[in-house]
Amino acid sequence: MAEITYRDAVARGIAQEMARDPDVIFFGEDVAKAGGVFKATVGLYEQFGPRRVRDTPISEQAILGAAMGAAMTGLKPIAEIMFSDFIAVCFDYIANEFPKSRYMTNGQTKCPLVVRTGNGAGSRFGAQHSQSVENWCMMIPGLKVVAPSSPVDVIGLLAAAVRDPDPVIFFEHKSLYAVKGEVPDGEILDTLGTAKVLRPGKDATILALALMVPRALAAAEQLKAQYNIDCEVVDVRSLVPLDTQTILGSVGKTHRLFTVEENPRLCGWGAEIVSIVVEEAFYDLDAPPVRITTPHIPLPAADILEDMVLPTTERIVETVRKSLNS
Amino acid sequence: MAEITYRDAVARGIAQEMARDPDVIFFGEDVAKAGGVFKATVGLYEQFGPRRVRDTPISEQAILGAAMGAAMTGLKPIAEIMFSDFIAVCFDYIANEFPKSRYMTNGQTKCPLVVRTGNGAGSRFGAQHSQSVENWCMMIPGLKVVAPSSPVDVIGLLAAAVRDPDPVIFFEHKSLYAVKGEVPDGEILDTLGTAKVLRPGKDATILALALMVPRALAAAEQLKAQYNIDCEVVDVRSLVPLDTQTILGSVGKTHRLFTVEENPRLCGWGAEIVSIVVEEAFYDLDAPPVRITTPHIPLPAADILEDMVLPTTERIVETVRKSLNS
Amino acid sequence: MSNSPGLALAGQPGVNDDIGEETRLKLYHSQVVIREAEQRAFDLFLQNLVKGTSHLSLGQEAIAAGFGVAMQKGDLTFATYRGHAHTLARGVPVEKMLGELMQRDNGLMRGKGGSMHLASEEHGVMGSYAIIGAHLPIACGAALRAQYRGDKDVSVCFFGDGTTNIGAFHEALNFAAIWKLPVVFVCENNLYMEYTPISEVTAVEHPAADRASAYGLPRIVIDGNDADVVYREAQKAFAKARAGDGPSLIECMTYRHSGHSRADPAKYRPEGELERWKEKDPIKVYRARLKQFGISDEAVKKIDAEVRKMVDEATEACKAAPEPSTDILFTDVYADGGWAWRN
Amino acid sequence: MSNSPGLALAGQPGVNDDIGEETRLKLYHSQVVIREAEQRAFDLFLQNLVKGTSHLSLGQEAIAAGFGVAMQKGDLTFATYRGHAHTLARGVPVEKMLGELMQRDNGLMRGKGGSMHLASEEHGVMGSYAIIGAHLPIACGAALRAQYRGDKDVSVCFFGDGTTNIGAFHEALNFAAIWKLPVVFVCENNLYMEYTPISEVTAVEHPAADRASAYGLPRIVIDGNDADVVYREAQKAFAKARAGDGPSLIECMTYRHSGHSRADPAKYRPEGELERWKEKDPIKVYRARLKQFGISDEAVKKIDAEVRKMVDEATEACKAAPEPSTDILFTDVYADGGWAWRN
Ligand SMILES: Cc1ncc(C[n+]2csc(CCOP(=O)(O)OP(=O)(O)O)c2C)c(N)n1
Ligand SMILES: Cc1ncc(C[n+]2csc(CCOP(=O)(O)OP(=O)(O)O)c2C)c(N)n1
Ligand SMILES: [Mg+2]
Ligand SMILES: [Mg+2]
Repeated sequence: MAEITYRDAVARGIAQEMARDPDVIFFGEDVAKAGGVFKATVGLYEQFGPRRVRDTPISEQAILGAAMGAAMTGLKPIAEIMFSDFIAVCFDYIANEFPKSRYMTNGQTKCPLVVRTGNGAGSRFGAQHSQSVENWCMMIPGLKVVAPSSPVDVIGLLAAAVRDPDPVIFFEHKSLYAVKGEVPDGEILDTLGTAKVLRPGKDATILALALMVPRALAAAEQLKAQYNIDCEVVDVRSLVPLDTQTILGSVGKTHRLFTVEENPRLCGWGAEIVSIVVEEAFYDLDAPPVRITTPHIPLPAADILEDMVLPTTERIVETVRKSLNS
Repeated sequence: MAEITYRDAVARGIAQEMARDPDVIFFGEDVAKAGGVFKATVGLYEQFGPRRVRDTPISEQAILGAAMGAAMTGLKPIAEIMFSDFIAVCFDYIANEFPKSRYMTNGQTKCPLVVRTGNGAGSRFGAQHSQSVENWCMMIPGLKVVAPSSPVDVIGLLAAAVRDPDPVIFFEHKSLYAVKGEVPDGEILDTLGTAKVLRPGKDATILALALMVPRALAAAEQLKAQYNIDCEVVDVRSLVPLDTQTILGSVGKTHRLFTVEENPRLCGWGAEIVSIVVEEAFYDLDAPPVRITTPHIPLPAADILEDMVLPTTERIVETVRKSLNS
Repeated sequence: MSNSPGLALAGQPGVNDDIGEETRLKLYHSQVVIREAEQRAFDLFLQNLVKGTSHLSLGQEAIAAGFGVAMQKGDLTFATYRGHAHTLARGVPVEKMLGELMQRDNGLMRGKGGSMHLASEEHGVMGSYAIIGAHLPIACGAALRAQYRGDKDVSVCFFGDGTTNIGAFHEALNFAAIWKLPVVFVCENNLYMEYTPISEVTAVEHPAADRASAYGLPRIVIDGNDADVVYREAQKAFAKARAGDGPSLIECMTYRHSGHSRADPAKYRPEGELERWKEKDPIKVYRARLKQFGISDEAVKKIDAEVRKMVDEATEACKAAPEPSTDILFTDVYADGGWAWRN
Repeated sequence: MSNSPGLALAGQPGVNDDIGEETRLKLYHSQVVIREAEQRAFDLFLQNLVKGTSHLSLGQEAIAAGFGVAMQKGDLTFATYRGHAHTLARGVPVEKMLGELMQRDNGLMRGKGGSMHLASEEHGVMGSYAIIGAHLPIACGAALRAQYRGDKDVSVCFFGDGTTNIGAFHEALNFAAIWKLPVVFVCENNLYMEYTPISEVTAVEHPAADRASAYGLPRIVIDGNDADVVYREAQKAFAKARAGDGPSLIECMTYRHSGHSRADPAKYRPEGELERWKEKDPIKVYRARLKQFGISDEAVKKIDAEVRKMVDEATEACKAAPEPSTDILFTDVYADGGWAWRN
């Protein structure tokens, strides 16, 4: 057992898989010699050498395309897209190539790769470097989409992603890189497609992802302490596959649903889950599900502005309290 | 009044606006001399000449980037992206440039442009040329997103899009190009952000878009004739701005909601609307809203397969009937 | 133009004999297979038996054949929507190709992919890509795997002149060059993108070759209608790739005899252009070549007849084949064979 | 290297006097403004008064200044995240730039954009773009408007060496070339992308200039640390653009003195490299130049002092400025001033 940062968990997860499987290679912009702009891949170049850990040009299409070609022919590449906003410059691979090749070829081809990317706000980087874009990927059939909230989940889910035979988009939250957590020694392997009930509760279900998870947990503590409202907090972790069993199970117990989403509102994962829950568990619900999201605007740079738009612990507390009191 | 095709309505709409405003220019791949691969822009080159109607290289990023630069500095460009699937190769402009520039500059810049694109299935083109990707745009804050279902709407909404001061993504449905409809003479100008109740009804609201509109209408006729179920059919037309008044108004009357979406299921516009309706009109609903979508898979090419995946009139009839009888 | 021996835009062959009879017959056979299968696809389309779109390589056969014959087992093909020729050139049965176009259960992908997405992994055909430029980086990745593992296979990536103007082209070429990847980029310059002449939208005369220097590569333009020329250039590029000396970019001049796709009557062509290029028809050029090297008319006719018979049989097999079972609709989205995005 | 008069990597000027004293003083002034403002931004960052990221142009001032002075009113600037210099070079007050970095209400965009997105439409600064390559096509569009309307302004697009490897670079260059757009592409080759030497990831020595021929453009590499050289090259390019003769691609050799961004201590540089480039510091080079052309030390010191005072005042003004009002959070998503995506 050791306490390590989310940032170091990334490097440890990659190292674990590279040590295990010589078919795993890793490349991206400034990831090798410099250890990545977020320092999340420090030491890998030294440990695994220039054949397996490579710096690329600023060519995101080439990075993802090359990952796909390598994956189709036997390797297990991990590719980094530095900021998730840049998925927009290589979206063809995400939307049209990775997820469709196996289906179109009636199962002839495979695409076992991982795209790691720094997602989310909190660094005052402004509208083009702060987005939460996991929904860009969730809406594409054929991908798997993961977003861990803690160091141990980073390692376990990254390992699961690398071993998964399908393309996995792995969203690391930039504002979690410095966060520490306990991590067991030895190999860690988790399971994709599993949500985690982080705090059991009976009055309401709060679903959260990535940076919103600690905020939801803090809100649940406050709601309990101040208002005696007992919330169940579920870390969704994996948007595809989606663990609807855990989600529906929780709502079946609490009869109330709140989602906490960092993404701008329209067509977010919360909308999808709400629509699943109302379609399948309408009569379980004691009240309308409520989505707590970033408003549907581009992200401002200034700290005072950025802090106002992301869902905060306070906003979660207020929203849940008002909804349950009404 | 004349009967014209949806295809011809595109050319007429563009011509109407180009004749009105010399700042309107139009460019894209094969759109000028050849009149477009869908023949939707035939005659424009002849009418307005090579300065205003231009063939471009296969450079979607340059096409959209150039449209943006021209729009920022005073023109009103209409750019064509041949198939909407190709939005993936120029998604940076859609996701990060058009919609964020005005906000980031605190209102200093403008971006009055229209991107026209051929959307949707039905031509047996397979997974990379058949998608309905309007949700890729709906989820991005700062865009406007339109998808007409009839020739008259094509002209009126295209005119509104061209005159709109914001970036508008205009989805033409490939399988509607050959469909005919009555169109009044003279200038036609519609309003963005307005849904249309195409068939009033009292038992259930069916929301549909583009190619799904005629199917929803046909389903409503069958439901009435065979089961005496009286459906209100609403053509959503504009995803952003979204006419929630009309939608909530209709649900307030019928107490039942169905969406008919061609897009693959996850995070579609239907999810967003369902989540709005349940949040704001939960107690109006007599039963869970139901989304009728294409399943969350890539699109197959073969006609027999493609026909099975898109929502059909039959599937709509069956879904509504079962839901109302249960 | 490169100074390969045998270069002859007008169909006048060289005099050397490095290729040999066996290979020449293979080159001819491959071209005839493509010609007959493509012509058949066109006829079947007119009979309404080919659905969706289709993009034929009639007139461009020498390129697919020249590379196909030069490729070894294990070498990988990455093609475009205009990929029937490149698929057939790897030995994929005509029946499976036509079956896919006709959306039958015997098709390469049982109708799930369609004409634009032919793939046959067992033949090294790693897919046909319908988004312009997408497969150039993908081919780099396959080559990266070969380099990483010390495999000796080469990835061959075919695309058109119009494709040279999209961003992915640029990224892939630089990527392949800096890492010296064993990949060969083959630009089939047929003078048009869809309906627009490439010269109207490109800043240089030779859209691929005139940009090779931007990636530190030599400028190569060859007669793409002469299978010997193509074959020799392919061999050079493959040898270079296998020796670890990196990628090649080869621009092959050619012309498509039919429209861009089935929907296109190709009215935009200047008068006489098609006729001039038909004089350089690769099949015609190659029949003369065989004659010149003393291969008998009978041998040629035998190949023609055999191929025709094979294509006829394939056609009948496709006509008789059932439509795909709708069971396959929900298979193979994911590696577990299914499509479940939830539990 | 181009043979512009005055070219001198080591700082030895030519002897001609086509530039003249007034312009030289402007060039010096502009460089000093950038130097002082950037240095101040760095100091304020150390005091924790600059938030978010910031990318300085210390050491690269001659490029922004040379182009900025050569630009006329109405000409348009398209910059990157490393855009403070190019913004200031158009006459934007230092206070407004620093205010934005400090996220104050007096900032250019009142804190909504941040350091990477400076824009000042009234000064012709049409934005700073933080997605590599995105603004090259956008600059083409502005130039297309100028051409279409017969306006005589030129669009000037600044970017780094690393940007030459992304697809949008390629698309924009070809697009500008085929339509002969009045746009000038300025590549500031500072030898590194973020932390990776450009030479490790690029197939040619000069990532921009060695690719110019791929777009039918002449190869231009200049000393980017000599404002005279830059100014002359800019004038040539602008004259070409205004004459309707199309785009230019100019590679300016330079070096950044600080790290890539505020987070970067730049440990990856080989020993001595920074020191060698500091000998070619553009301010140092230009002070020598002024001396050579007989401009007095006093004049120089006066400029230095005035600029320092101005930057001090700007700093104080920013420190005193309030934070942005949160009212602006929901303004200017759409042209109606608001953000309503529904009724
Ligand atoms: C990104 C993208 N843009 C546009 C298209 C539409 N399109 C299909 S083929 C084609 C022309 C391609 O020309 P070229 O590369 O010369 O190949 P050819 O068809 O001549 O073999 C175009 C524009 C596409 N499939 N993908
Ligand atoms: C599409 C994209 N990829 C990557 C980045 C991250 N990034 C920001 S600056 C930079 C290096 C740019 O290098 P160069 O073009 O040489 O400009 P310089 O910073 O040296 O001025 C990178 C990779 C980005 N902003 N956008
Ligand atoms: Mg072509
Ligand atoms: Mg650089």
